[in-house]
Amino acid sequence: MLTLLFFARLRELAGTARLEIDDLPLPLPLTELTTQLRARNPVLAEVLTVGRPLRAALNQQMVAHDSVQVMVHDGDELAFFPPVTGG
Amino acid sequence: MLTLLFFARLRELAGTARLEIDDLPLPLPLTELTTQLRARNPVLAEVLTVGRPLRAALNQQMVAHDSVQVMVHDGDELAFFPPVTGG
Amino acid sequence: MSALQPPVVRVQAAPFDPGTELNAFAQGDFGIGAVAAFVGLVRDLNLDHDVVALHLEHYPGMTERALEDIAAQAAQRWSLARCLVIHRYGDLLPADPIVMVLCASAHRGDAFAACEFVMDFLKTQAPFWKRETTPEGPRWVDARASDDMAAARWQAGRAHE
Amino acid sequence: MSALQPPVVRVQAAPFDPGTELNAFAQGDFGIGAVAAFVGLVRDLNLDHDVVALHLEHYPGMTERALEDIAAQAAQRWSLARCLVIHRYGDLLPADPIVMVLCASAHRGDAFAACEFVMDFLKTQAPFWKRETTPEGPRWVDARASDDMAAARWQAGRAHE
Repeated sequence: MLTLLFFARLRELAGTARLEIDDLPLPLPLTELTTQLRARNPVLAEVLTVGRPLRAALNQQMVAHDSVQVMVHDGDELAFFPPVTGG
Repeated sequence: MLTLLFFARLRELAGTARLEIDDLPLPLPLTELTTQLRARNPVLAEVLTVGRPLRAALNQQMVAHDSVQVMVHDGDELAFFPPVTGG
Repeated sequence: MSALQPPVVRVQAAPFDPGTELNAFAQGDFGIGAVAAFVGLVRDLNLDHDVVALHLEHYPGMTERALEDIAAQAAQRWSLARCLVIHRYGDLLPADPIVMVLCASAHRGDAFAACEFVMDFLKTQAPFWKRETTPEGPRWVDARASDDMAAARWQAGRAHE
Repeated sequence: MSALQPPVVRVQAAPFDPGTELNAFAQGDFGIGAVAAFVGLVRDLNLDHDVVALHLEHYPGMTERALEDIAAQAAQRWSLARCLVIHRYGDLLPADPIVMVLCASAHRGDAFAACEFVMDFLKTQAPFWKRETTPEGPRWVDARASDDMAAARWQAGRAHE
Protein backbone atom coordinates (compact mmCIF):
# COMPACT_ATOMS: atom_id res chain seq x y z
CA MET A 1 0.00 0.00 0.00
CA LEU A 2 1.11 3.56 -0.80
CA THR A 3 0.06 6.51 1.33
CA LEU A 4 -0.33 9.78 -0.57
CA LEU A 5 -0.40 13.07 1.35
CA PHE A 6 -1.34 16.50 -0.01
CA PHE A 7 -0.70 19.85 1.60
CA ALA A 8 -1.84 23.44 1.20
CA ARG A 9 -3.28 24.34 -2.24
CA LEU A 10 -2.75 20.78 -3.45
CA ARG A 11 -4.76 19.44 -0.52
CA GLU A 12 -7.60 21.77 -1.47
CA LEU A 13 -7.40 20.71 -5.14
CA ALA A 14 -7.30 17.02 -4.20
CA GLY A 15 -10.25 17.48 -1.86
CA THR A 16 -8.44 15.34 0.70
CA ALA A 17 -5.27 15.37 2.79
CA ARG A 18 -4.66 11.64 2.41
CA LEU A 19 -5.18 8.86 -0.12
CA GLU A 20 -4.29 5.20 0.31
CA ILE A 21 -3.62 3.29 -2.89
CA ASP A 22 -3.04 -0.45 -2.97
CA ASP A 23 -3.31 -1.41 -6.65
CA LEU A 24 -0.08 0.04 -8.03
CA PRO A 25 2.76 -2.25 -9.23
CA LEU A 26 5.35 -1.03 -6.69
CA PRO A 27 8.28 -0.42 -6.65
CA LEU A 28 8.15 2.28 -9.33
CA PRO A 29 10.36 5.25 -10.16
CA LEU A 30 8.72 8.42 -8.82
CA THR A 31 8.41 9.92 -12.31
CA GLU A 32 6.59 6.82 -13.59
CA LEU A 33 4.39 6.71 -10.49
CA THR A 34 3.41 10.36 -10.96
CA THR A 35 2.49 9.65 -14.58
CA GLN A 36 0.29 6.72 -13.54
CA LEU A 37 -1.38 8.84 -10.85
CA ARG A 38 -2.17 11.56 -13.41
CA ALA A 39 -3.82 8.95 -15.66
CA ARG A 40 -5.83 7.58 -12.77
CA ASN A 41 -8.52 10.24 -12.53
CA PRO A 42 -9.18 13.91 -13.45
CA VAL A 43 -8.64 15.15 -9.90
CA LEU A 44 -5.14 13.69 -9.62
CA ALA A 45 -4.46 14.85 -13.18
CA GLU A 46 -5.28 18.38 -12.03
CA VAL A 47 -3.35 18.16 -8.73
CA LEU A 48 -0.24 16.85 -10.45
CA THR A 49 -0.53 18.98 -13.62
CA VAL A 50 2.70 19.09 -15.56
CA GLY A 51 4.21 22.53 -15.16
CA ARG A 52 2.70 23.22 -11.75
CA PRO A 53 5.40 24.20 -9.21
CA LEU A 54 5.48 20.92 -7.31
CA ARG A 55 7.53 19.55 -4.45
CA ALA A 56 7.56 15.99 -3.15
CA ALA A 57 8.71 14.25 0.01
CA LEU A 58 9.23 10.50 0.23
CA ASN A 59 9.03 9.18 3.77
CA GLN A 60 9.33 12.76 5.02
CA GLN A 61 12.47 13.57 3.05
CA MET A 62 12.40 16.10 0.22
CA VAL A 63 13.02 14.45 -3.17
CA ALA A 64 13.21 15.76 -6.71
CA HIS A 65 9.75 14.84 -7.97
CA ASP A 66 11.01 14.46 -11.52
CA SER A 67 13.99 12.26 -10.68
CA VAL A 68 14.18 8.84 -12.33
CA GLN A 69 16.44 7.65 -9.52
CA VAL A 70 13.88 8.01 -6.72
CA MET A 71 12.11 4.64 -6.26
CA VAL A 72 8.79 4.38 -4.45
CA HIS A 73 8.21 1.15 -2.54
CA ASP A 74 5.26 -0.56 -0.97
CA GLY A 75 4.57 0.95 2.46
CA ASP A 76 6.06 4.34 1.59
CA GLU A 77 4.55 7.69 2.50
CA LEU A 78 4.64 10.07 -0.47
CA ALA A 79 3.67 13.73 -0.08
CA PHE A 80 3.00 16.33 -2.77
CA PHE A 81 2.90 20.03 -1.99
CA PRO A 82 3.64 23.50 -3.39
CA PRO A 83 7.01 25.17 -2.76
CA VAL A 84 7.22 25.85 0.97
CA THR A 85 6.61 29.30 2.45
CA GLY A 86 7.51 29.07 6.14
CA GLY A 87 9.78 31.26 8.21
CA MET B 1 46.77 74.95 21.74
CA LEU B 2 46.66 71.25 20.94
CA THR B 3 44.93 68.74 23.23
CA LEU B 4 46.50 65.28 23.26
CA LEU B 5 44.52 62.34 24.63
CA PHE B 6 45.84 58.85 25.40
CA PHE B 7 43.82 55.72 25.98
CA ALA B 8 44.33 52.23 27.37
CA ARG B 9 47.94 50.98 27.34
CA LEU B 10 49.12 54.26 25.83
CA ARG B 11 47.49 56.19 28.66
CA GLU B 12 49.38 54.03 31.15
CA LEU B 13 52.68 54.52 29.29
CA ALA B 14 52.12 58.27 29.05
CA GLY B 15 51.27 58.43 32.73
CA THR B 16 48.38 60.75 31.86
CA ALA B 17 45.14 60.74 29.91
CA ARG B 18 45.54 64.30 28.65
CA LEU B 19 48.30 66.71 27.66
CA GLU B 20 47.88 70.30 26.48
CA ILE B 21 50.63 71.65 24.28
CA ASP B 22 50.80 75.26 23.15
CA ASP B 23 54.28 75.66 21.72
CA LEU B 24 53.99 73.76 18.46
CA PRO B 25 54.04 75.56 15.08
CA LEU B 26 50.53 74.50 13.99
CA PRO B 27 49.16 73.63 11.49
CA LEU B 28 51.38 70.60 10.87
CA PRO B 29 50.88 67.35 8.99
CA LEU B 30 50.10 64.57 11.50
CA THR B 31 53.24 62.61 10.56
CA GLU B 32 55.45 65.64 11.19
CA LEU B 33 53.63 66.40 14.43
CA THR B 34 54.16 62.85 15.67
CA THR B 35 57.86 63.10 14.86
CA GLN B 36 58.12 66.35 16.83
CA LEU B 37 56.27 64.82 19.78
CA ARG B 38 58.68 61.86 19.81
CA ALA B 39 61.65 64.22 19.96
CA ARG B 40 60.03 66.18 22.76
CA ASN B 41 60.77 63.83 25.66
CA PRO B 42 61.54 60.17 26.43
CA VAL B 43 58.00 59.41 27.60
CA LEU B 44 56.36 60.56 24.35
CA ALA B 45 59.14 58.82 22.41
CA GLU B 46 58.14 55.60 24.16
CA VAL B 47 54.37 56.13 23.79
CA LEU B 48 54.69 56.88 20.08
CA THR B 49 57.46 54.36 19.32
CA VAL B 50 57.77 53.66 15.61
CA GLY B 51 56.44 50.19 14.93
CA ARG B 52 53.98 50.14 17.84
CA PRO B 53 50.45 49.31 16.62
CA LEU B 54 49.02 52.79 16.87
CA ARG B 55 45.68 54.36 16.03
CA ALA B 56 44.84 58.06 16.03
CA ALA B 57 41.67 60.11 16.05
CA LEU B 58 41.59 63.79 15.12
CA ASN B 59 38.62 65.65 16.60
CA GLN B 60 37.05 62.26 17.38
CA GLN B 61 37.38 60.89 13.85
CA MET B 62 39.71 57.98 13.10
CA VAL B 63 42.63 59.06 10.90
CA ALA B 64 45.60 57.24 9.46
CA HIS B 65 48.33 58.29 11.89
CA ASP B 66 51.00 58.01 9.21
CA SER B 67 49.15 60.01 6.56
CA VAL B 68 50.86 63.12 5.20
CA GLN B 69 47.47 64.49 4.17
CA VAL B 70 46.04 64.80 7.67
CA MET B 71 46.67 68.33 8.96
CA VAL B 72 46.51 69.18 12.66
CA HIS B 73 45.36 72.69 13.48
CA ASP B 74 45.39 74.88 16.56
CA GLY B 75 42.49 73.96 18.82
CA ASP B 76 42.30 70.36 17.64
CA GLU B 77 41.83 67.32 19.86
CA LEU B 78 44.23 64.56 18.90
CA ALA B 79 43.98 61.09 20.48
CA PHE B 80 46.45 58.21 20.33
CA PHE B 81 45.45 54.67 21.29
CA PRO B 82 46.07 50.99 20.55
CA PRO B 83 43.88 49.13 18.02
CA VAL B 84 40.37 48.99 19.50
CA THR B 85 38.99 45.86 21.18
CA GLY B 86 35.32 46.52 21.89
CA GLY B 87 32.28 44.46 21.05
CA MET C 1 35.84 26.32 22.89
CA SER C 2 32.53 25.40 24.44
CA ALA C 3 31.20 21.88 24.15
CA LEU C 4 28.46 21.57 21.57
CA GLN C 5 25.03 20.86 22.88
CA PRO C 6 22.85 19.03 20.33
CA PRO C 7 20.68 21.46 18.34
CA VAL C 8 17.16 21.87 19.74
CA VAL C 9 14.08 22.18 17.50
CA ARG C 10 10.64 23.16 18.71
CA VAL C 11 7.61 23.14 16.39
CA GLN C 12 4.57 24.43 18.22
CA ALA C 13 1.14 26.00 17.86
CA ALA C 14 1.61 27.98 21.07
CA PRO C 15 3.12 31.48 21.00
CA PHE C 16 6.67 31.96 22.26
CA ASP C 17 8.42 34.97 23.72
CA PRO C 18 11.59 35.92 21.81
CA GLY C 19 13.08 37.92 24.69
CA THR C 20 12.66 35.08 27.16
CA GLU C 21 14.19 32.62 24.68
CA LEU C 22 17.14 34.93 24.02
CA ASN C 23 17.91 35.45 27.68
CA ALA C 24 17.70 31.75 28.53
CA PHE C 25 19.71 30.66 25.51
CA ALA C 26 23.34 31.26 26.52
CA GLN C 27 22.93 30.71 30.25
CA GLY C 28 25.38 28.43 32.02
CA ASP C 29 28.14 28.48 29.40
CA PHE C 30 30.77 31.15 30.10
CA GLY C 31 32.66 30.23 26.93
CA ILE C 32 29.93 31.69 24.70
CA GLY C 33 31.01 35.10 23.41
CA ALA C 34 28.53 35.56 20.59
CA VAL C 35 24.82 34.98 20.12
CA ALA C 36 23.23 35.62 16.73
CA ALA C 37 19.46 35.61 16.68
CA PHE C 38 16.79 35.95 14.05
CA VAL C 39 13.09 36.57 14.63
CA GLY C 40 10.59 36.36 11.80
CA LEU C 41 7.35 38.27 12.33
CA VAL C 42 3.98 38.22 10.56
CA ARG C 43 3.76 41.26 8.31
CA ASP C 44 0.49 42.99 7.58
CA LEU C 45 1.46 43.55 3.97
CA ASN C 46 2.18 41.07 1.25
CA LEU C 47 1.91 42.07 -2.39
CA ASP C 48 -0.23 45.15 -1.83
CA HIS C 49 -3.10 43.86 0.26
CA ASP C 50 -3.83 44.00 3.94
CA VAL C 51 -3.29 40.81 5.87
CA VAL C 52 -5.54 40.51 8.91
CA ALA C 53 -4.49 36.98 9.90
CA LEU C 54 -2.22 34.16 8.83
CA HIS C 55 -2.68 30.41 8.95
CA LEU C 56 0.45 28.30 8.83
CA GLU C 57 -0.08 24.75 7.62
CA HIS C 58 2.69 22.23 8.20
CA TYR C 59 3.60 18.56 7.71
CA PRO C 60 3.75 17.08 11.23
CA GLY C 61 6.73 14.82 11.67
CA MET C 62 8.54 15.91 8.55
CA THR C 63 8.74 19.49 9.85
CA GLU C 64 10.74 18.44 12.90
CA ARG C 65 12.98 16.17 10.83
CA ALA C 66 13.69 18.87 8.27
CA LEU C 67 14.56 21.48 10.89
CA GLU C 68 16.73 19.04 12.86
CA ASP C 69 18.56 18.16 9.68
CA ILE C 70 19.21 21.82 8.81
CA ALA C 71 20.41 22.61 12.35
CA ALA C 72 22.68 19.55 12.31
CA GLN C 73 24.22 20.71 9.04
CA ALA C 74 24.88 24.12 10.55
CA ALA C 75 26.47 22.55 13.62
CA GLN C 76 28.72 20.46 11.40
CA ARG C 77 29.75 23.39 9.23
CA TRP C 78 30.47 25.96 11.95
CA SER C 79 31.81 25.88 15.47
CA LEU C 80 28.65 26.25 17.57
CA ALA C 81 28.13 25.90 21.28
CA ARG C 82 24.34 25.89 20.96
CA CYS C 83 21.64 26.09 18.32
CA LEU C 84 17.88 26.52 18.83
CA VAL C 85 15.11 26.70 16.23
CA ILE C 86 11.52 27.54 17.18
CA HIS C 87 8.75 27.58 14.56
CA ARG C 88 5.05 28.09 15.05
CA TYR C 89 2.17 26.66 13.05
CA GLY C 90 -1.57 27.33 13.10
CA ASP C 91 -3.19 30.74 13.42
CA LEU C 92 -1.16 33.90 13.80
CA LEU C 93 -1.78 37.65 13.75
CA PRO C 94 0.31 40.50 12.33
CA ALA C 95 3.44 41.18 14.44
CA ASP C 96 3.32 37.67 15.96
CA PRO C 97 6.72 35.93 15.98
CA ILE C 98 6.61 32.97 13.55
CA VAL C 99 10.16 31.72 13.76
CA MET C 100 13.24 32.24 15.89
CA VAL C 101 16.73 30.92 15.25
CA LEU C 102 19.47 31.26 17.85
CA CYS C 103 23.12 30.31 17.34
CA ALA C 104 25.83 30.66 19.99
CA SER C 105 29.54 30.41 19.45
CA ALA C 106 32.84 31.56 20.90
CA HIS C 107 33.16 34.02 17.99
CA ARG C 108 30.65 36.05 16.06
CA GLY C 109 31.47 34.93 12.52
CA ASP C 110 30.33 31.38 13.19
CA ALA C 111 27.18 32.50 15.02
CA PHE C 112 26.10 34.87 12.23
CA ALA C 113 26.80 32.44 9.39
CA ALA C 114 25.06 29.50 11.06
CA CYS C 115 21.99 31.59 11.92
CA GLU C 116 21.58 32.87 8.37
CA PHE C 117 22.26 29.42 6.92
CA VAL C 118 19.50 27.88 9.05
CA MET C 119 17.03 30.58 7.99
CA ASP C 120 17.90 30.27 4.29
CA PHE C 121 17.39 26.50 4.26
CA LEU C 122 14.36 26.64 6.51
CA LYS C 123 12.76 28.93 3.91
CA THR C 124 13.19 26.37 1.12
CA GLN C 125 13.26 23.01 2.94
CA ALA C 126 10.92 23.12 5.93
CA PRO C 127 7.35 22.05 5.04
CA PHE C 128 5.28 25.07 6.04
CA TRP C 129 2.72 26.89 3.90
CA LYS C 130 1.28 30.33 4.64
CA ARG C 131 -2.36 31.15 3.93
CA GLU C 132 -3.21 34.79 4.48
CA THR C 133 -6.62 36.07 5.43
CA THR C 134 -7.30 39.34 3.64
CA PRO C 135 -10.38 41.54 3.20
CA GLU C 136 -10.77 39.86 -0.24
CA GLY C 137 -10.65 36.39 1.28
CA PRO C 138 -7.98 33.75 1.95
CA ARG C 139 -4.91 33.52 -0.26
CA TRP C 140 -1.97 31.08 -0.33
CA VAL C 141 1.37 32.86 -0.25
CA ASP C 142 3.60 32.11 -3.23
CA ALA C 143 7.18 31.02 -2.75
CA ARG C 144 9.79 33.60 -3.69
CA ALA C 145 12.60 32.94 -6.14
CA SER C 146 14.88 35.04 -3.92
CA ASP C 147 14.60 32.37 -1.22
CA ASP C 148 15.88 29.70 -3.60
CA MET C 149 18.79 31.95 -4.51
CA ALA C 150 19.58 32.65 -0.87
CA ALA C 151 19.84 28.93 -0.15
CA ALA C 152 21.80 28.20 -3.33
CA ARG C 153 24.64 30.57 -2.51
CA TRP C 154 25.66 28.37 0.46
CA GLN C 155 26.36 25.55 -1.97
CA ALA C 156 28.47 27.77 -4.18
CA GLY C 157 30.72 28.23 -1.17
CA ARG C 158 31.37 31.90 -1.74
CA ALA C 159 29.70 33.94 0.96
CA HIS C 160 30.03 33.97 4.75
CA GLU C 161 32.99 31.71 5.34
CA MET D 1 8.23 49.08 3.08
CA SER D 2 8.36 50.52 6.56
CA ALA D 3 9.55 54.05 7.12
CA LEU D 4 13.09 54.22 8.47
CA GLN D 5 13.47 55.43 12.00
CA PRO D 6 16.87 57.07 12.61
CA PRO D 7 19.37 54.59 14.08
CA VAL D 8 19.61 54.72 17.87
CA VAL D 9 22.92 54.38 19.74
CA ARG D 10 23.24 53.90 23.49
CA VAL D 11 26.65 53.86 25.21
CA GLN D 12 26.20 53.16 28.89
CA ALA D 13 27.87 51.87 32.05
CA ALA D 14 24.61 50.34 33.26
CA PRO D 15 23.70 46.75 32.40
CA PHE D 16 20.99 46.13 29.81
CA ASP D 17 18.62 43.21 29.31
CA PRO D 18 18.87 41.71 25.80
CA GLY D 19 15.46 40.03 25.98
CA THR D 20 13.70 43.23 26.96
CA GLU D 21 15.48 45.14 24.19
CA LEU D 22 14.58 42.49 21.60
CA ASN D 23 10.90 42.45 22.53
CA ALA D 24 10.59 46.23 22.53
CA PHE D 25 12.52 46.68 19.30
CA ALA D 26 9.98 45.89 16.56
CA GLN D 27 6.87 47.03 18.40
CA GLY D 28 4.42 49.28 16.63
CA ASP D 29 5.57 48.59 13.05
CA PHE D 30 3.56 45.83 11.38
CA GLY D 31 5.66 46.08 8.22
CA ILE D 32 8.71 44.59 9.95
CA GLY D 33 9.09 40.94 8.95
CA ALA D 34 12.64 40.31 10.06
CA VAL D 35 14.73 41.16 13.10
CA ALA D 36 18.39 40.17 13.19
CA ALA D 37 20.07 40.53 16.56
CA PHE D 38 23.55 40.06 17.90
CA VAL D 39 24.58 39.87 21.55
CA GLY D 40 28.24 39.90 22.57
CA LEU D 41 28.97 38.39 25.98
CA VAL D 42 32.02 38.49 28.26
CA ARG D 43 33.85 35.18 27.95
CA ASP D 44 35.76 33.67 30.85
CA LEU D 45 38.52 32.49 28.52
CA ASN D 46 40.86 34.48 26.35
CA LEU D 47 44.16 33.02 25.22
CA ASP D 48 44.31 30.26 27.81
CA HIS D 49 43.80 32.10 31.07
CA ASP D 50 40.83 32.57 33.31
CA VAL D 51 39.14 35.92 33.18
CA VAL D 52 37.45 36.90 36.42
CA ALA D 53 36.42 40.41 35.38
CA LEU D 54 36.65 42.82 32.49
CA HIS D 55 37.10 46.58 32.39
CA LEU D 56 36.04 48.35 29.23
CA GLU D 57 37.68 51.74 28.69
CA HIS D 58 36.20 54.04 26.06
CA TYR D 59 36.59 57.48 24.50
CA PRO D 60 33.51 59.43 25.63
CA GLY D 61 32.00 61.44 22.79
CA MET D 62 33.92 59.74 20.01
CA THR D 63 32.34 56.40 20.91
CA GLU D 64 28.84 57.68 20.26
CA ARG D 65 29.92 59.42 17.05
CA ALA D 66 31.67 56.30 15.72
CA LEU D 67 28.69 54.05 16.44
CA GLU D 68 26.22 56.53 14.97
CA ASP D 69 28.35 56.78 11.85
CA ILE D 70 28.51 52.97 11.45
CA ALA D 71 24.75 52.60 11.97
CA ALA D 72 24.07 55.40 9.47
CA GLN D 73 26.23 53.64 6.89
CA ALA D 74 24.28 50.43 7.42
CA ALA D 75 20.97 52.27 7.05
CA GLN D 76 22.20 53.80 3.81
CA ARG D 77 23.42 50.51 2.39
CA TRP D 78 20.43 48.30 3.27
CA SER D 79 16.70 48.77 3.55
CA LEU D 80 16.17 49.00 7.30
CA ALA D 81 13.09 49.97 9.28
CA ARG D 82 15.02 50.27 12.55
CA CYS D 83 18.55 49.93 13.90
CA LEU D 84 19.67 49.94 17.54
CA VAL D 85 23.20 49.64 18.95
CA ILE D 86 23.83 49.30 22.69
CA HIS D 87 27.37 49.13 24.07
CA ARG D 88 28.50 49.05 27.69
CA TYR D 89 31.67 50.41 29.21
CA GLY D 90 33.18 50.11 32.69
CA ASP D 91 33.29 46.95 34.78
CA LEU D 92 31.76 43.70 33.57
CA LEU D 93 31.74 40.06 34.66
CA PRO D 94 31.85 36.86 32.60
CA ALA D 95 28.53 36.19 30.79
CA ASP D 96 27.54 39.89 31.01
CA PRO D 97 26.22 41.29 27.73
CA ILE D 98 28.71 43.86 26.38
CA VAL D 99 27.10 44.78 23.10
CA MET D 100 23.80 44.30 21.31
CA VAL D 101 22.97 45.19 17.72
CA LEU D 102 19.41 44.99 16.39
CA CYS D 103 18.38 45.50 12.77
CA ALA D 104 14.80 45.30 11.50
CA SER D 105 13.70 45.10 7.91
CA ALA D 106 10.86 43.88 5.74
CA HIS D 107 13.10 41.00 4.61
CA ARG D 108 15.74 38.96 6.35
CA GLY D 109 18.66 39.47 3.95
CA ASP D 110 18.89 43.17 4.73
CA ALA D 111 18.50 42.62 8.48
CA PHE D 112 21.25 39.98 8.63
CA ALA D 113 23.72 41.88 6.45
CA ALA D 114 23.25 45.18 8.28
CA CYS D 115 23.62 43.54 11.70
CA GLU D 116 26.85 41.80 10.78
CA PHE D 117 28.18 44.92 9.04
CA VAL D 118 27.61 47.01 12.18
CA MET D 119 29.37 44.43 14.35
CA ASP D 120 32.34 44.11 11.98
CA PHE D 121 32.94 47.86 11.88
CA LEU D 122 32.23 48.35 15.55
CA LYS D 123 35.03 45.86 16.24
CA THR D 124 37.59 47.92 14.29
CA GLN D 125 36.25 51.49 14.50
CA ALA D 126 34.56 52.05 17.86
CA PRO D 127 37.02 53.30 20.52
CA PHE D 128 36.74 50.68 23.25
CA TRP D 129 39.60 48.81 24.92
CA LYS D 130 39.25 45.67 27.03
CA ARG D 131 41.40 45.08 30.11
CA GLU D 132 40.93 41.66 31.64
CA THR D 133 41.45 40.86 35.29
CA THR D 134 43.03 37.41 35.61
CA PRO D 135 44.56 35.48 38.52
CA GLU D 136 47.96 36.66 37.18
CA GLY D 137 46.89 40.30 37.19
CA PRO D 138 45.36 42.74 34.70
CA ARG D 139 46.02 42.40 30.99
CA TRP D 140 45.06 44.51 27.97
CA VAL D 141 43.37 42.46 25.27
CA ASP D 142 45.13 42.54 21.92
CA ALA D 143 43.23 43.35 18.73
CA ARG D 144 42.72 40.43 16.40
CA ALA D 145 43.75 40.46 12.75
CA SER D 146 40.57 38.50 11.96
CA ASP D 147 38.53 41.56 12.95
CA ASP D 148 40.36 43.71 10.41
CA MET D 149 39.71 41.08 7.75
CA ALA D 150 36.02 40.86 8.67
CA ALA D 151 35.62 44.60 8.17
CA ALA D 152 37.69 44.65 5.00
CA ARG D 153 35.50 42.18 3.13
CA TRP D 154 32.59 44.69 3.13
CA GLN D 155 34.75 47.04 1.08
CA ALA D 156 35.64 44.33 -1.43
CA GLY D 157 31.92 44.13 -2.14
CA ARG D 158 31.77 40.37 -2.41
CA ALA D 159 29.87 38.92 0.54
CA HIS D 160 26.33 39.45 1.79
CA GLU D 161 24.71 41.42 -0.97
